Amino acid sequence: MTGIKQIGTIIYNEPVAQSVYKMVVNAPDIAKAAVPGTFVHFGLMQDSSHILRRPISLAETDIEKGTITIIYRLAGEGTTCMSQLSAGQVIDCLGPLGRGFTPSDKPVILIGGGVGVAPLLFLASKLKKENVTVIIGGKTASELFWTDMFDVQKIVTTTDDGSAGKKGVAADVLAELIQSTGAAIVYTCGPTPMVKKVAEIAKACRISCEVSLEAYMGCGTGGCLGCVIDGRGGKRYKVCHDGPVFDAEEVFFRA
Amino acid sequence: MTGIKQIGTIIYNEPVAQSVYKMVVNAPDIAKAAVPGTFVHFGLMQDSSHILRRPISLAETDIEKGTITIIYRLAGEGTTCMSQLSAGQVIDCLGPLGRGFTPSDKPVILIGGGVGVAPLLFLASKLKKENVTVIIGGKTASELFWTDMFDVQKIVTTTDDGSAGKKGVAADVLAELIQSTGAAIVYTCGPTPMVKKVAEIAKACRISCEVSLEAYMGCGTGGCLGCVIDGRGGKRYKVCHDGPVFDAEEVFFRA
Amino acid sequence: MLETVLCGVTMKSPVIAASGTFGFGLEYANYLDLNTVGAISVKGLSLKPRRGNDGRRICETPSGMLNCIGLENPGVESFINDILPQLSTYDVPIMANISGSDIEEYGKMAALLDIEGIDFLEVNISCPNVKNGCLAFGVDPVSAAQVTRIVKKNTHKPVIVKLTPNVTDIVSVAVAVEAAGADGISLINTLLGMAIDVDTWQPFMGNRFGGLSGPAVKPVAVRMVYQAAQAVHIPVIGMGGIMSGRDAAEFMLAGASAVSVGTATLCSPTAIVDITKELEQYGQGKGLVNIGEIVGQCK
Amino acid sequence: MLETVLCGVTMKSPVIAASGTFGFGLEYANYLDLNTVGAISVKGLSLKPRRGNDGRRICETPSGMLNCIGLENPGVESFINDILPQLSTYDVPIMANISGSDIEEYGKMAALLDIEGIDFLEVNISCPNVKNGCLAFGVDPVSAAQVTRIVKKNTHKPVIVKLTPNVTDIVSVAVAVEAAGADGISLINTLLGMAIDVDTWQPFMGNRFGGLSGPAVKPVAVRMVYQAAQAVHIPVIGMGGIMSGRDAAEFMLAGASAVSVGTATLCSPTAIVDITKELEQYGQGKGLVNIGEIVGQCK
Ligand SMILES: Cc1cc2nc3c(=O)[nH]c(=O)nc-3n(C[C@H](O)[C@H](O)[C@H](O)COP(=O)(O)OP(=O)(O)OC[C@H]3O[C@@H](n4cnc5c(N)ncnc54)[C@H](O)[C@@H]3O)c2cc1C
Ligand SMILES: Cc1cc2nc3c(=O)[nH]c(=O)nc-3n(C[C@H](O)[C@H](O)[C@H](O)COP(=O)(O)OP(=O)(O)OC[C@H]3O[C@@H](n4cnc5c(N)ncnc54)[C@H](O)[C@@H]3O)c2cc1C
Ligand SMILES: Cc1cc2nc3c(=O)[nH]c(=O)nc-3n(C[C@H](O)[C@H](O)[C@H](O)COP(=O)(O)O)c2cc1C
Ligand SMILES: Cc1cc2nc3c(=O)[nH]c(=O)nc-3n(C[C@H](O)[C@H](O)[C@H](O)COP(=O)(O)O)c2cc1C
Ligand code: FES
Ligand code: FES
Repeated sequence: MTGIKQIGTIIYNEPVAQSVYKMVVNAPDIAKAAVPGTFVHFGLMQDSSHILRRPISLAETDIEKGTITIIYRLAGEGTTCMSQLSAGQVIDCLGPLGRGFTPSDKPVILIGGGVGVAPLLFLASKLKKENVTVIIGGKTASELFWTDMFDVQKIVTTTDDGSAGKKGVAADVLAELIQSTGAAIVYTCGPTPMVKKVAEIAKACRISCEVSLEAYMGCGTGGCLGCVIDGRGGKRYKVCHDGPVFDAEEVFFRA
Repeated sequence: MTGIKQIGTIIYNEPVAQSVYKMVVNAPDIAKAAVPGTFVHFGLMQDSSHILRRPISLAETDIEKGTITIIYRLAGEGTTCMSQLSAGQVIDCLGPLGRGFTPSDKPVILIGGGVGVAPLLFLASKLKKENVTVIIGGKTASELFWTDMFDVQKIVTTTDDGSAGKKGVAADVLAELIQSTGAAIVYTCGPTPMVKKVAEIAKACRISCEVSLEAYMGCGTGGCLGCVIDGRGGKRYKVCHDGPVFDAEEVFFRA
Repeated sequence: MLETVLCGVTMKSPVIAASGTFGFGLEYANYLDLNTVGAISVKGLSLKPRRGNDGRRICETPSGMLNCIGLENPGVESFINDILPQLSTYDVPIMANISGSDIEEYGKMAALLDIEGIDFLEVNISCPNVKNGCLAFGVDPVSAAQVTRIVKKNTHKPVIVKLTPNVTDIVSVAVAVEAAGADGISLINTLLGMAIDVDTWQPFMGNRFGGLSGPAVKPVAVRMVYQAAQAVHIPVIGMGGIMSGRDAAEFMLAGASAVSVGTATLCSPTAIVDITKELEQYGQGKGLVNIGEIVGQCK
Repeated sequence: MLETVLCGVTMKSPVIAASGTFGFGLEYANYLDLNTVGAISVKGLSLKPRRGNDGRRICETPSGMLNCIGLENPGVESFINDILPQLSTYDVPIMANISGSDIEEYGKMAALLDIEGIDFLEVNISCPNVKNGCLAFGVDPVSAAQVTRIVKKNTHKPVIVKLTPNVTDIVSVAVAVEAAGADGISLINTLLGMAIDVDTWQPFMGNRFGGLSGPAVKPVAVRMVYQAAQAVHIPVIGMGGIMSGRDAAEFMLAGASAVSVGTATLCSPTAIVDITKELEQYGQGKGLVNIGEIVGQCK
């Protein structure tokens, strides 16, 4: 998508969990244009030594209020900068960018780990509640704070240490849930090992899988080839422009 | 002087005139150590692309409240950065630095132009009111906002355009006032052409003159030789360490 | 105010989209009016298609960035057949930026691109991101001149040679390519750099090294433009860290007849038009009739 | 954790105060405990006293700065008589940083400084800020080797040769000075740069050009340290934009046995001890016994 550049006023910017922040920004044009899976490329206006933008998936939009919401993890200097902004300050937004998820009106499964759950929140809000099963995996109970944010039929959780939900990784419960829900498609976002495993299970179950990928980005608008990954048949894809959401077949099963 | 490094909380930071700001910072150790003519070297923590500090003279200190006050003009990116900070935010202070004015208990004249008036404010507050005559020059009436800030015997003002005070430049009224007040010393700070003229008049009147100079600075602590100027007899002086206040004889009449 | 004639080509402004950060221009058609851009230097082309480097290609550094794209491009033929026709619907001069892996390839590409729709050739002898690649040509005045000569022999277009800053003496390379017939020079390409992840102990860049660009390099770029402009009589295109109209003016004062904007487009897709407007305002503020009046005014 | 032996000299940490930004050390005695500094490289010395350049000597650039101090210093004799005795009251290794205007001067200075209280010679063949000055020696492997040989002949101290980044091929210079007997190399000195005031159309720097330092140059510095460390067998001292303990670690991973901190001291007078502490924390966090374990671990 062609993004819109807006200097948005921050309405809310507070931690929602250890090292994870939620930010709400007034950016009506972006809110209006956004679809689930697209992202906003944020400029760090306050510190000019950080010249590159930071891509963050949209977790929610409110067209009436004209706001967009993101949920982001403190990963380094840029996200730390962002976390230091207070309500009332402004942030440079460029979005929505990229190609989002293909919505379905059949039963679906959304499966995410870490901040990869963020775009799934937005997706869930656009799907029929009764069709959606969400699986969230975390290392430990405190990483499952997401569950309250979803308003869907069913949420299944897993933790590596068994401190909440089922002990294990999210993908462990996938095959069973595909069968029991009769899901037609799996949408996934999270750490690479996880999403690869999810894609393999979906493939084994012969249903489609859309995966949201990350890449270190420059422009975010398709001009610099900084974010390129390998696709099927020797193709190169720009994550910012051809993705971040891809059909798993295109990017993981390239033979 | 050996400066103290303190991250100070900003208490007040508002414009006092067109493009001129007053900032009050909580920095008790610096306030305690400061003498008139010394300066604080401010680090711009919020924007890490600005790696050098900015030197600003102390305009006032309040040892009881633990505060320091500066008055600064928006000259470029650094001072603009400073002006965008709000009360409650912090600023990196290193000071007091340099050698200040030599106080006198005889009648004296303080003569300044532009933001050069700032250190004279601090000096005036440490002298006997009845001994002090202040001369302030500006281009036009709006540059004479300083007069309210002084609590001294006598203030004389001049403007280039005659819109307030006497028409002309500050130095025009100096010789007469030296005579009428019987001043033993002239303290001056302001644009170079002005302070040079002041020094010449003081010399002609055979009284001493202390001048506060500016130089583009690196360290502010005497380590880099970035701020060096010529002194009498081929000497080189560091403005940050040997100054910023010099005996005019040392720096202007070098033959 | 901004109209500029560069090597005989009339441009609406001296602000050019640098190669590699503006795609083929078309990627930005929805963000700005391509017809208002001074000229577009397209993504670096090679004779055959190139996949570019694997691994991480972009890394932020203080006030700058490293890239090791590695000249990913569809090759000259696909450019001519698939992309150029679309570009030609716009009224903007096109600079074909070319990189060869040997001297002959430069000649072949120049010949293939000696066609309508191309207004300049920009000869990249300075890409630091490809192995046994073109950087080698740019660091040696003799081979730089050889490349220049073969390109000149194979084209009727004005030839701009793009120089690398990774040299001891920029003047000797500038003078050599001028003597070999270059119609202009552009500089700087990126400075060779590296960043290491202190947690993983691995280089950040997939290709280990990358090219440094952005505001961080501006002082080096201004110095080299100044030195080169003093030494040659052909026009100089200046670039390296231009983020504002005042930055553009700085390069022109140093002696650049035109400027290119690279990294700034990554910061904002509309950077080129923003910078163009600011440069116009700067010129107006200084009471200029044409911005060209400031070229080389810093002595 | 931090103890480091460099060319046979034991230092409490590998973090050295770079030449030119720490005065003669004494200027900082009230800000930090000089006894905790790895070593002090004093302000660059010349045979005769030098007044340095006139005009503006310092200018900020994006994440960096230009300087053209021009080697202002009291000369070797005054250093030995007036300054060294004070420095010797501290328990910190001293590096005498020397610049000659011809090869003979380097030899003379080395001989004069072959005295107690001096622990290393750092031979500056790379200062960009003096006319017909020492930069010329540093850009050419042959003259760099000549300077190295004459210094070695006149001293018993370990000789560190300080290289300039303003070269096409850092490896050839590094290898040449190693072959000529250098006991170590340090790099980088500053990158030659320029800034122009777009309002006055004049260069900002009194000397027109200046040397670029600070975080902006770090990627170039890390790359050169990496290249040089791969090529020589003598210790490398890395510097250029180190502002934190993690930056210091980055240079050590690239192959530096020790690091120098320059510009950071201008940002904060206690930078060296702050960086030293952070480096110690980094080492502890990585479970190291001695920080030296990371040297060259980025392959
Ligand atoms: C399409 C897309 C959507 C994303 N959505 C989210 C989200 O909803 N919530 C969230 O917390 N994070 C998200 N990310 C990741 C986020 O962009 C990075 O965590 C952030 O840019 C790190 O910036 P930093 O300066 O804090 O970290 P840095 O210090 O720059 O780097 C820290 C780590 O973050 C990674 N990183 C840094 N910059 C980028 C970048 N531009 N692209 C990808 N990875 C990067 C680096 O690989 C590094 O390991 C998304 C990334 C992409 C590409
Ligand atoms: C001892 C001393 C005391 C000072 N006291 C005051 C004061 O009380 N109030 C006040 O408004 N200003 C004062 N100044 C000047 C002030 O330091 C500069 O205006 C300020 O640093 C400009 O920073 P900038 O980034 O906004 O401007 P820049 O964009 O960096 O430069 C704008 C202009 O300011 C000058 N300048 C920039 N940095 C410095 C510097 N480090 N030293 C000197 N000049 C500089 C430049 O020459 C330039 O012309 C003082 C300077 C010195 C040396
Ligand atoms: C991502 C990226 C890709 C680049 N690709 C090319 C290229 O293909 N050909 C070329 O001549 N220069 C290329 N460059 C160099 C730029 O055109 C320009 O010379 C350099 O980045 C300095 O300018 P800047 O600081 O404005 O970016 C590239 C630069 C970047 C950042
Ligand atoms: C103000 C200043 C003065 C310098 N003087 C010298 C010098 O006299 N001799 C020398 O070898 N290097 C000198 N340098 C270079 C530094 O020692 C160092 O090599 C360079 O600045 C890169 O490191 P940094 O980025 O940490 O500053 C000087 C640097 C600066 C900023
Ligand atoms: S980030 Fe520039 S092409 Fe994707
Ligand atoms: S500013 Fe460094 S010596 Fe004065």
